[in-house]
Amino acid sequence: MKKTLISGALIAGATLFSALSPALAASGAIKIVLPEEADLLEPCMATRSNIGRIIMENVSETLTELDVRGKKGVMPRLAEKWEQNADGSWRFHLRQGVKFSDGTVFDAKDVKHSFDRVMSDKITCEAKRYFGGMTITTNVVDDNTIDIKTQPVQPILPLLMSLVTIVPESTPMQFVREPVGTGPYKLTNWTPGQQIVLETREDYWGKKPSVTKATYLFRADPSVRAAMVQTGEADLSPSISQLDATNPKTDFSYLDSETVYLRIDHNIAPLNDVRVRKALNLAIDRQAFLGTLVPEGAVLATAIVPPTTLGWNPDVKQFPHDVAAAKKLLAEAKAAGVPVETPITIIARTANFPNVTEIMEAIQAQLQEAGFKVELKFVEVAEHETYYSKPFKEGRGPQLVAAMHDNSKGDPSFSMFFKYASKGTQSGFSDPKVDDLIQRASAAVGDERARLWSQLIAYLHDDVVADVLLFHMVGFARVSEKLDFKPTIATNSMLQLSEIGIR
Amino acid sequence: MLSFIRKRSVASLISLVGLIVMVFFLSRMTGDPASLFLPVEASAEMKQQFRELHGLNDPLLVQFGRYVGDVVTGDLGESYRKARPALDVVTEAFTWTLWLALITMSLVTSAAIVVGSLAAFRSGGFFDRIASMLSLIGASVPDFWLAIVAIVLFSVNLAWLPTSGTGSVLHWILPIGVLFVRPFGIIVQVVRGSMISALSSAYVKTARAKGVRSGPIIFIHALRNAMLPVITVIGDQAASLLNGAVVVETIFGFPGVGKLMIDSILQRDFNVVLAAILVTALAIFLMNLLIDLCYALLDPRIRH
Amino acid sequence: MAEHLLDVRNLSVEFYTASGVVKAVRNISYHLDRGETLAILGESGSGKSVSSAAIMNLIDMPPGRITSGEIFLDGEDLLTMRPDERREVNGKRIAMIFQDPLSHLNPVYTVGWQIREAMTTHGLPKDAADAQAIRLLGRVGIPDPQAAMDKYPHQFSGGQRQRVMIAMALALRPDLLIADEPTTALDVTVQADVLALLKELQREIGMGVLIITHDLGVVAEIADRVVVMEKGALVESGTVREVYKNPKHPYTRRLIAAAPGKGVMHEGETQGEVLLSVRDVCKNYGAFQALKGVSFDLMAGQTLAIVGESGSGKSTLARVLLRLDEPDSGQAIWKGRDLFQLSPREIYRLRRDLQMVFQDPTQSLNPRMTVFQLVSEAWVIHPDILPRAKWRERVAELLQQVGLSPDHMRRYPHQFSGGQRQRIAIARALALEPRLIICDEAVSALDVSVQAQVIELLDKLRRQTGISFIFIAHDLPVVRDFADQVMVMQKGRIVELGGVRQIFEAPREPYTQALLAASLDPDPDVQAAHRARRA
Amino acid sequence: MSLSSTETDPALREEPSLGVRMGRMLLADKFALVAALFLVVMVILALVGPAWLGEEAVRQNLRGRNLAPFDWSRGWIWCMGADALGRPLFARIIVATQNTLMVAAGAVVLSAAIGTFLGLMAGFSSPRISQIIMRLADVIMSFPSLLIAVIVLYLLGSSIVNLMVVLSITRIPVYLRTTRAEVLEIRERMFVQAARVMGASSNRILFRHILPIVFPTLTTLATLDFAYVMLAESALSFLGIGIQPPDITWGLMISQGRQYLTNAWWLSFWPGLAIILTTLSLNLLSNWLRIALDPVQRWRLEMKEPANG
Repeated sequence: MKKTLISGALIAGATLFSALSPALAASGAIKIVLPEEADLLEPCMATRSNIGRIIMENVSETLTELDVRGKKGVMPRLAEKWEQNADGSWRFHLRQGVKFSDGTVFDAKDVKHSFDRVMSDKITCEAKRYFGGMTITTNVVDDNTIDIKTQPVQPILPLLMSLVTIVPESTPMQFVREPVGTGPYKLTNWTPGQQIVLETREDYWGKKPSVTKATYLFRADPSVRAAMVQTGEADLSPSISQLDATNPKTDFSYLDSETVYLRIDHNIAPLNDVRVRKALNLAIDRQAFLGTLVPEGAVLATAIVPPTTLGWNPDVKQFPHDVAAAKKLLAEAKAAGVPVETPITIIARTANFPNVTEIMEAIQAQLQEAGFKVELKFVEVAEHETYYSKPFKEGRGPQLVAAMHDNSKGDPSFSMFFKYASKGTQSGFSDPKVDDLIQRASAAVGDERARLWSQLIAYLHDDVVADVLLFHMVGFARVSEKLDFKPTIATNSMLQLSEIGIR
Repeated sequence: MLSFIRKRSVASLISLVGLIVMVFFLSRMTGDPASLFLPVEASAEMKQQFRELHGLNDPLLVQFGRYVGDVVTGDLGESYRKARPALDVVTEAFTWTLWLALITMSLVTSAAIVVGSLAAFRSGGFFDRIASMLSLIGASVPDFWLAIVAIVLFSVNLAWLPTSGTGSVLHWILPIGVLFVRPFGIIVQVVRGSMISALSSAYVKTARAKGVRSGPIIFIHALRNAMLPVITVIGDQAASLLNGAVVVETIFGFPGVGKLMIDSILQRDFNVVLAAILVTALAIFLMNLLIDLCYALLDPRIRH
Repeated sequence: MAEHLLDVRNLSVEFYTASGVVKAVRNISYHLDRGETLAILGESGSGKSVSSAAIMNLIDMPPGRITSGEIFLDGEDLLTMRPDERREVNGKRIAMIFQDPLSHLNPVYTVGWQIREAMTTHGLPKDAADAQAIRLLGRVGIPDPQAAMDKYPHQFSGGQRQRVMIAMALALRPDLLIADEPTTALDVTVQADVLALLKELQREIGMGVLIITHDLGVVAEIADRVVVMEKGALVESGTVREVYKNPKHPYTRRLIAAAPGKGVMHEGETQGEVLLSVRDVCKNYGAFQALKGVSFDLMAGQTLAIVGESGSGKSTLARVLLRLDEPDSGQAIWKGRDLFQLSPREIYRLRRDLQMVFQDPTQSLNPRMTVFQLVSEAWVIHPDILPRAKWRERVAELLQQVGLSPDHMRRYPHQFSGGQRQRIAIARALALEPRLIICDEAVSALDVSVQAQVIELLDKLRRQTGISFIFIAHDLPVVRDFADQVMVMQKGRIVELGGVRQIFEAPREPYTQALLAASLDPDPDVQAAHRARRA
Repeated sequence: MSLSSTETDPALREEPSLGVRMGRMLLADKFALVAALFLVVMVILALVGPAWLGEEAVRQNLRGRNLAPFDWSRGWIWCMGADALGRPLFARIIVATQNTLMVAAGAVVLSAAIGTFLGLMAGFSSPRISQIIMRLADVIMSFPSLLIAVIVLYLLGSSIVNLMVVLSITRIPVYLRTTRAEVLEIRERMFVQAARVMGASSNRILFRHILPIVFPTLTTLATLDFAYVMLAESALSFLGIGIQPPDITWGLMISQGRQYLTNAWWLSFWPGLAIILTTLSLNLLSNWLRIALDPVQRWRLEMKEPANG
């Protein structure tokens, strides 16, 4: 890879002046084909993947940025540096000389306004969900300094700041369709249903990217997306089907931060019995899926967050495939009076992820082999939501909800509360120890934080047997040979054009 | 004629109102747009706030009253997801669909009439057998299957045509080609059947007694008489195209109203669904009116 | 041997049908010269139209096939010509007019267009053809020919349509005109005019005319010679007088004997009990007044014939009396009650007394029901008439009464001939044991020989059972041997009402006289006398 | 009337019973004959398929996924290859026959029954009721079928029966309009007048006299609709709101095999072929039926000697 990079630079360099200066790499326009059109280009909705992939850090920037390529953690973006004040609030020192694409100068009042907008009840910004249960006060110290105070104290506020896009103060308290930001690109054309075009800005504060113009196209069908890159109608498709990823020169797999699992509803017998939950885990032959229905590069999951996340616990080992042990546990449970004969329903969403039907059918077969009575039910997105989130229906039977969870933010706090705390909307159980660990970990910093998350992950997996964790999925991207780009775990939610090189 | 149009308009208006009422209430029984607009992790307060903002917390009848009030003033509401007037979203998409339907139906109609007529002229003959067989197969091939095979063949392997999207004339060829197949198969069958009976009618005998050649007998004497049932079927087929060629639009990334409709239905973007239905229903009504005018144009007995 | 204009020699034609190959025409020969009129006389199924279809190349092959023979036109064999040569003959040298001009004219083109096409097809320039078409329309007696050019067939009356057909056929002054039942669907007065026109034009152009008909009257009126066909074979030929006065073949004799209007007339007594008393019945369809105050009495056991041409209101009267249509005003007293005031429940009971036999038995019998079902349906609807166990017996009885075999019970209508079907319809009407049967053109669609039989049957039933009849017809001779009273109608009014003898022997009203004069007599001598009187 | 008297009637012997005639006419049309045989086989498979191959059809084998067809070494059941879970396609197609035909036949019968009934009403009753029914038809016609699908499947849950309901609702107007048009024409016919003169009730006229005449047209329409319904069901599966696993239909199999179109064409090819062949057979049969029931055209099938061409 490195070799091709250099030779690419060589060729590009030869056509220009110098073979050595990276600043003189080729530049030009590219086309990117995405599965789903952005229905809005609202900065405060940029945490939604179909919007974020286009505008996040391209048009709208954030104060901080998470390094997903290296291990540098939270890095400065619009904030140059930050520190925690004595009262627990955070002070951000803003970059100077930054201009919005409408020409106005970026300062602390814009940050305040951006925050107000996110938290406003006049619009429903998605970014607000990361600040659930917090009260936030922003205090403009001077043009380039702002204090942000949260109640309770938020140790990972700098990380959270990578989710809040900054808009100019003049932005109205309603959804906008033409985002104004400080990023390297500005929106120059949006023909709904057809294309979105971003072009570089002359007055961008940072390094000039090599991609001068990016045209986004939208095709729902994965094989069409793959074909488009192959025929040259597009240069990059961040997600194609595993089946189409046959050309090693252009097709790359990448861990895409999506974790597939079966959420267990602990409230209903027989799933309230830990032996049954263990048996479920033991009955599934996860390894058999790899390279067949699930791509080779996928990782067997032991936690709901991917391995790149803080506090991920390498000591937790996934359940082996052991039908005999599963049967034995079931027999024990049955002997103890647990109604293991009750049919369990797996509820899955159609087209949730590639091969979802086949994978669920295979899991159903494997569970049946271990002696479970399992039914399978596929529903569309709206109906799936009613099974997945609280309030759960009264009088329901035992259910396993197949779902996919995405956390590319590097910290488990974006997942753990929702999925496992007693009050979490997708939590299938209530355990005081889990609640306590989540609360303490969320408030902790540094190694302590990592330790507590690790502890929680192990406890959930080994003792509670909270759910049936399956895979950390991989995605496939097709990148035209003229581009220098390698997808990362964040590619699903963010696609920084400035990271794309042209050969 | 004018009173006929007026009568039809009133009848259609009644249907339209019925349609809107049904769609309004039925669609609102199928789930909550808030939980689809917001991520699963969103708090109950956020969902509540979303519903509040869009008036979804009010009783259904109040919501309906407000909707009717808005519609009367020409406001079809705003798309929840796109933060744009629903009508704009729909008309944008509908323009594409309209062109697609128009071009496809013109091609289908002319091709089907020629093939169907020739098949009817020598019914039971070699051409008839081949044409019938091919049109039947065409009518029973799943369109998404055809679409993907066409892309693989014409775009990837032969590189003659772009895979999908819009932009040039070439972009239209594959979607139209795929949409062409099924209505063609059906209309050929109808033309053939209708022409067989027209060709065995008494006035064709008269024409033959006059020494008129086969060409004019088929395409002048018989065809115009045979067109009435054909037009009905053309109308039905065009209506289903106007309602959106969902599958083809999805695969070819064609920004038509079918894709918009299915997306809005799945996302419970009610205002867009209602606007889309309103616009397509209106279009279908106009088309039916046009078809009735065509009847009158073709058949003087209806005119008088 | 001098060459004839048309010479058909040993022609045989077959058709493939459900029950195998039917030899439609077997080895027939005839010829025709310029200026001459030859009639082919035959009843339905005789094959009389097949040879003309062969001449015009109108036989669909398959199912048809010409198995042998030659057809010479001026010495050239039409059957061995190349298709394009053959097409040149049609319309230019041979032209044809048909029985039903409405269906034979293309409904969606103007008549001007259609007449013009007959000429432009054979190379005439468009404007010349137009001028000629207007002249022709004028010649055949269409008022305002210029405006008529832009009208569509449905905008003309039946007689005018046939005139248009004639204009179209004669556009290129053909050598031979084939007329297939040209006047069958027309009113009698119109029929006479059209035949007169044909004759006139024949003289003018000098063409040979081949007329195909089932009507001896038409033959007597127009033809010089006649050939008689039965079941595909030519059984007799000769001059019209010869054949009429001295028929050799038994079939010809039967045909001549069956011609209506030669039996004994009823005396037309007017005494007796009044069964139905109709007073001032009016009926409008929109602006059109179908009935303008009709009043008459019907005696029990008698037959009232209502005669009128199309548009006279005779069928409307029948429908109103049966409450299939509601009258606008008037009374019809039946057993002391006004028919028009009866409730639906009472109408249901009335149906038992008042029955109807329709014009076309092919259409009035449900094609998907067996004869047994058709006849016994009456008892399904009126269950109190007869217990189910006796249905079979009674159906058999009724079938015998109308001259059918009880074995026919399990057959479907299409397996019967037209006359047999009308007998089934009569049996069905009788099943309810009615007191009055209204026959709406009940014999018009039947062959002459069959007409006579059906009328005979009705008369027999009347004598045996005392049922009264209202017998509707468009032609006077048909009712002559059957009616007691005759009522002549025109444009919704009664023109004349009287005993049958009075109407036929001493008609008072000019319209009645005109109707009688227009009726064609099968005797060529009588008909010649008629013609002389008209001229 | 005794049977023997029937046999002695010569005219009756000339015209054999309807069944025999239909049989003969079927033999005369080779295409229709093959089509009829194919459909009979399909119906038999639909009846016995699940019992016969039900187990084989669900036995998974992840190691043998997407096995290519015509590999005879593994046994006849693998002749069409295997799907993405290594299940034999041959067995799955046969097992899916039942659901497929049930959904299609159910939807067609349901829509035909309701549509015909409403059409009879609209054609025969008062203008007011007729207007109401026709407006209802308009509403259904402009109601996007996908929305109906989502509403019904959301409110009633996804099942084969509900899918039948969805597909049939969308097809009702076709039958309704056709029936009404025919009724308007037939009610003016003489034999209907004749029945009225006899005092027959409206119900009797409608169901005993008019319906049997409309029936052949409806049969033709229904056969053609069969194909439409199968494809519509497939399209619904493609959009994720149709039949869902573990139930299987041909339509679902095609839509599942779609993504393998370039690597393993057989996944969607065989079920596609099954749909095409069934449709084709139905069409051929309905063309034949139309001719067989039409006295004007019937000679084509009853010719003793075959004509040229």
